[in-house]
Amino acid sequence: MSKLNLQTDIGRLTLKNPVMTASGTFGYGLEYADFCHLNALGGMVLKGTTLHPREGNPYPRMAETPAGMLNAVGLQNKGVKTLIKDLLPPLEAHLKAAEAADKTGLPTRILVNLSGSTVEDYVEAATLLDAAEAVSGVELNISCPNVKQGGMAFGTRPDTAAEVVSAVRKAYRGPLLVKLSPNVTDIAEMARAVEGAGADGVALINTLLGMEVDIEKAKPVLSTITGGLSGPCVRPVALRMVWQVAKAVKIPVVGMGGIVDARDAIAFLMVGASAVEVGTANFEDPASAEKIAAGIAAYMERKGIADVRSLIGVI
Amino acid sequence: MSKLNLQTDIGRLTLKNPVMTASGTFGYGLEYADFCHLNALGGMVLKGTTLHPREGNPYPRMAETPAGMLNAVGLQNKGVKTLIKDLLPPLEAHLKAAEAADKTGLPTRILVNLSGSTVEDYVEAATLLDAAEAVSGVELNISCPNVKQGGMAFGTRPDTAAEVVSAVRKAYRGPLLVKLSPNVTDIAEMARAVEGAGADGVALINTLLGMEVDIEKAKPVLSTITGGLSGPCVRPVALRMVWQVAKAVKIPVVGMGGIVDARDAIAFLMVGASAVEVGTANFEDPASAEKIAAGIAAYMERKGIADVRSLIGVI
Amino acid sequence: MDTQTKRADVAFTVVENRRLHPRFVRLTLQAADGLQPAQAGQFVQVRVPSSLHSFLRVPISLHEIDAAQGRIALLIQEVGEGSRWLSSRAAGDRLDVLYPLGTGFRRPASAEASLLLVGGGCGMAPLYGLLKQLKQGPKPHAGRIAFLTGARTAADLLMQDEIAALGAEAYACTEDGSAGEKGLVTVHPVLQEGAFDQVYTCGPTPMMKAVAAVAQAKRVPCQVSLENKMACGIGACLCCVTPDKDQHHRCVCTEGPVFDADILGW
Amino acid sequence: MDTQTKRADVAFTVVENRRLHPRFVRLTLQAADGLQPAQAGQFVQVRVPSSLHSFLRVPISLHEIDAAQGRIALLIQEVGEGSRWLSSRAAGDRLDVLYPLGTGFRRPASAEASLLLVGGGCGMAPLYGLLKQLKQGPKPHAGRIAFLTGARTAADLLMQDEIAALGAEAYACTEDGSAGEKGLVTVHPVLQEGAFDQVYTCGPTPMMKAVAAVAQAKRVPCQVSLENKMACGIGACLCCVTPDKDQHHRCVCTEGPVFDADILGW
Repeated sequence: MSKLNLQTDIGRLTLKNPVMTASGTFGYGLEYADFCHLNALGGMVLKGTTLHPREGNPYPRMAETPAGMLNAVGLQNKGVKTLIKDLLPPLEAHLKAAEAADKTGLPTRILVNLSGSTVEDYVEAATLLDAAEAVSGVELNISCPNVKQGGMAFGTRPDTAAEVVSAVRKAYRGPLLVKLSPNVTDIAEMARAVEGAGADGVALINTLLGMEVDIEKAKPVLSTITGGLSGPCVRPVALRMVWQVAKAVKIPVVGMGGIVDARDAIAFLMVGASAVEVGTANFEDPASAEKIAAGIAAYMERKGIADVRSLIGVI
Repeated sequence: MSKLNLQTDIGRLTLKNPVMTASGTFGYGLEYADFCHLNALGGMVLKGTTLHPREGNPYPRMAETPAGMLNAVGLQNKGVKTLIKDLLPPLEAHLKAAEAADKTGLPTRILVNLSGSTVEDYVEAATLLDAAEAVSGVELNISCPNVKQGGMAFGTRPDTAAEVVSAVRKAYRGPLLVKLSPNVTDIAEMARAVEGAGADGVALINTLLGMEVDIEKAKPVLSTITGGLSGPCVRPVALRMVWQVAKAVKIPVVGMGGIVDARDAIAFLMVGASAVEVGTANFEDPASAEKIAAGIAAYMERKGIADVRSLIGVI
Repeated sequence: MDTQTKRADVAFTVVENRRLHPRFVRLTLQAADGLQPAQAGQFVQVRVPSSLHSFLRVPISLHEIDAAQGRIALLIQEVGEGSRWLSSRAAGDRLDVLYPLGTGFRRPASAEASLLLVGGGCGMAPLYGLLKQLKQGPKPHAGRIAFLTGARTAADLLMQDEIAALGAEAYACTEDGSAGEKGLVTVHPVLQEGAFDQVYTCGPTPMMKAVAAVAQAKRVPCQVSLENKMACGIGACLCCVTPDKDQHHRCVCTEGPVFDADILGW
Repeated sequence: MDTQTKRADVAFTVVENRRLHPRFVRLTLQAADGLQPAQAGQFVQVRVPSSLHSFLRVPISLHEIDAAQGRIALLIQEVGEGSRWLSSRAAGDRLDVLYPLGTGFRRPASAEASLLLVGGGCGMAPLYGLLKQLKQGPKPHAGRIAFLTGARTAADLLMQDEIAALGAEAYACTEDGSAGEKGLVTVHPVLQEGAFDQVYTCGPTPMMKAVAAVAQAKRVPCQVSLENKMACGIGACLCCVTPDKDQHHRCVCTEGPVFDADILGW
């Protein structure tokens, strides 16, 4: 087929292709520049950022599990001010240079995953991001399982979720995604709550709360006892939740959870995701996201599908 | 070490060892007699049974997933009357004969997993089981994700869960376990609710609700679209939930979810399970449960642990 | 039940890996001791390493069975990861195999009966095993046996010489006409016009349904061997069921995989 | 950043698998082209098949580096599934390797400096690589180099002859006294009494801490190479952090694995 259209829309935000990288798995982007053509990505969601810098949780922060891993990083990050001042400019410059060279059309979108422990922190950081031109959108993290206050607390109750989203909505005018926790009874209800509060889209799933034990030491493996489960092991749960949410809300859905290849990504599009995020796979193959974008094009070519949008929500 | 004590208690019910087989993965027991010494098991929980026979869901009912599988059998079973009249006697006879030969101490306990779609059905079936001497206990299934009414409906709200448990408690006087759904925001709250309603113990986790897609056909793989996820992939979530529940209730906890070897089983004991159930592993190796019981003994031998009870809840 | 125990998790050693076709190899496996007898049409569950895509064993129908010598052969079609791993096993490798599982082909009541076997793809494996048991058992089948094979092209026809060598009439259909009749097996005269007392078929479901329909129209009993996806293979999980005429679910791994076509509601 | 790109996912071919010990093999890998230069103490992430227990790559420190020839060697200690799979690779097999990662050992400012290397277990791999780079570089190190190895028993001492052949003084400690001094490396006179300008150590954490403590007491700078569990190996996931003296988390896979001991808060 001559011309494939891989562009997709997350509300107001149009991506050159549906593949983004997931927050916490792609650092601040440039860490991957040696291994992956960053401008081959539809977008990248930068590491979970808070108003003030955080040192995160003690080591050990990671455990391998069947077809996945647990992490308990706890939002170690440099804070939103350093992000805007020192980290975004070189990334933007890198993308502009690469774009000038390859001409792949739309720019690769930079989104920031924003986390916090109080509504005030969320709002203050969102206000700073609102003024940051390099930022194409914010992914509001109300579901981090690895920080005490805030994080998941906001993400497991519709009322508290709606509260923080409405507050941030007033402070941030750009595309606002809300990342949902899978650790709930009814994720569709959560999605409707944040839709009602003004979110432009929802992104799911964040990690499942899990635990691993070292039976030789009779101790938990993680310093925090529990941590966030990600990787292929969670994909069936993620696919089900994206399918449920896509049927429950009118705003676009960004799907993620255990995507390792184009087949997985296409499955998420088919159950209703307008775009996907590649996460844990980046650790195993730093070029995963780029390969997945190419794999989606190859599938469309093989199937004679001209526009990727026609795959979205067919199930 | 000369003498190992593997006996453990689920409230009033003492098992010869902590390893049971999980409902839906071990049929009515005798299916495994060619491959596994049934009397080497602490107990077995027979296939999910309802008051009346059920044909279950259409094929396809199964999909392999990373480190696990989805199933949507939908409680196909012969009904409680046939179970008691035709299926229990040969199983009981087999166990008695094997026991007479090997003298492994306590009998292997036969538990029945009981499911229903109305409180009345649960109660009527429980009344019949109360009169069945071969049955050492009932595992109340209020969390089957694969049947429309009932099943999970009861299992995701504390009030409805408590309602069905209290009703069954009046009809069944023997050891009553309640099998909990992991598809909830707060599983500790569910556990406290059924404890308050008179359960002798809780068993968890049932399957996580999941989905798989065939991108060549652009269709869900399962006839029911969604199904129950089990296998090693869910183990970190199961371990976390057992740890949370064991801290939340005073009644004993039976742990399950992705156990494939003795290491996994011991991890569940350490986070607070008084016994474990081996499920999906039976499909891959029909002697799994027997091997796991032996593996726990080998671990105790190596570590100089005389009583398996001393492993329970050390974390 | 114990007294009549027949099935076991048998540790086999690979004695030969022979490639029959770009997509098919024949694995010959040797057990340490003799084996319980098995019927063609029965199957085994072979343990393969867990991968990102598969955790369960791979069900494979028995291709050849020499129980007394403790030897079996499996026809491996390279489809998924598990079968690709199996197709790369070499002499000396060990395989853990649940043997024998399910209900196989029923032999005709009369040794004089006229039989038609219709196979395609890896459906050839159990039918060839059936032919061998019919011809080489203590009382070999005396009646006519016709073996019709369907394939895409001549190069995909398997075991034609062995079939003839066993004294069966070998017929073929190819979709491109490069061998035998051109078209699907249902166009072949031997199926359309032949007079048989029993038909056995194994292959792609559409092919089996078409063959069963022809047989039914001619009032000839037809046994079909299903390949439903299964987990345990021993009747415990009930994932592999198929509906019968009364919409009752039959367990393919125990009541089947071989069924009389006329009881099925497919 | 692009202009100075140095790291890549390199497809290597195994050219030799040599067993050094019941638990150790040395894999020699050849790239199609030359490689970016790397420092001893840097590491690689090697892709292994996904299993039920592992999904990620295996981080392994560089043992020998010949960048110009596109050749590296890895010392594989058989601990988990991944390393067992690696130890069974044969000549001709392909390995996908992220190369080179992290920050390696810093060479002494002066070529006359007196150096002590203290290794144990697979900690021998990067230290031997460091010794080679010190001795075989364009301007070989002229000062004294002592190499102290700790092991459980004589049979566990690795590469003693190679170390001597490179012109270093080879010392050993064994817990059972079967070779060298009896006890842990910290009892050895060369560490306790020797006068050095720089200590380098790699091995079990307790050993490194003890060595660093002795060095610190003698006011000798000591570089240690950490082996924290990591996921990405390129500074993205922040799973592998270690606290420094100010309780800031340092990223082991980028700022390390080699650190000056006196900045660490371990």
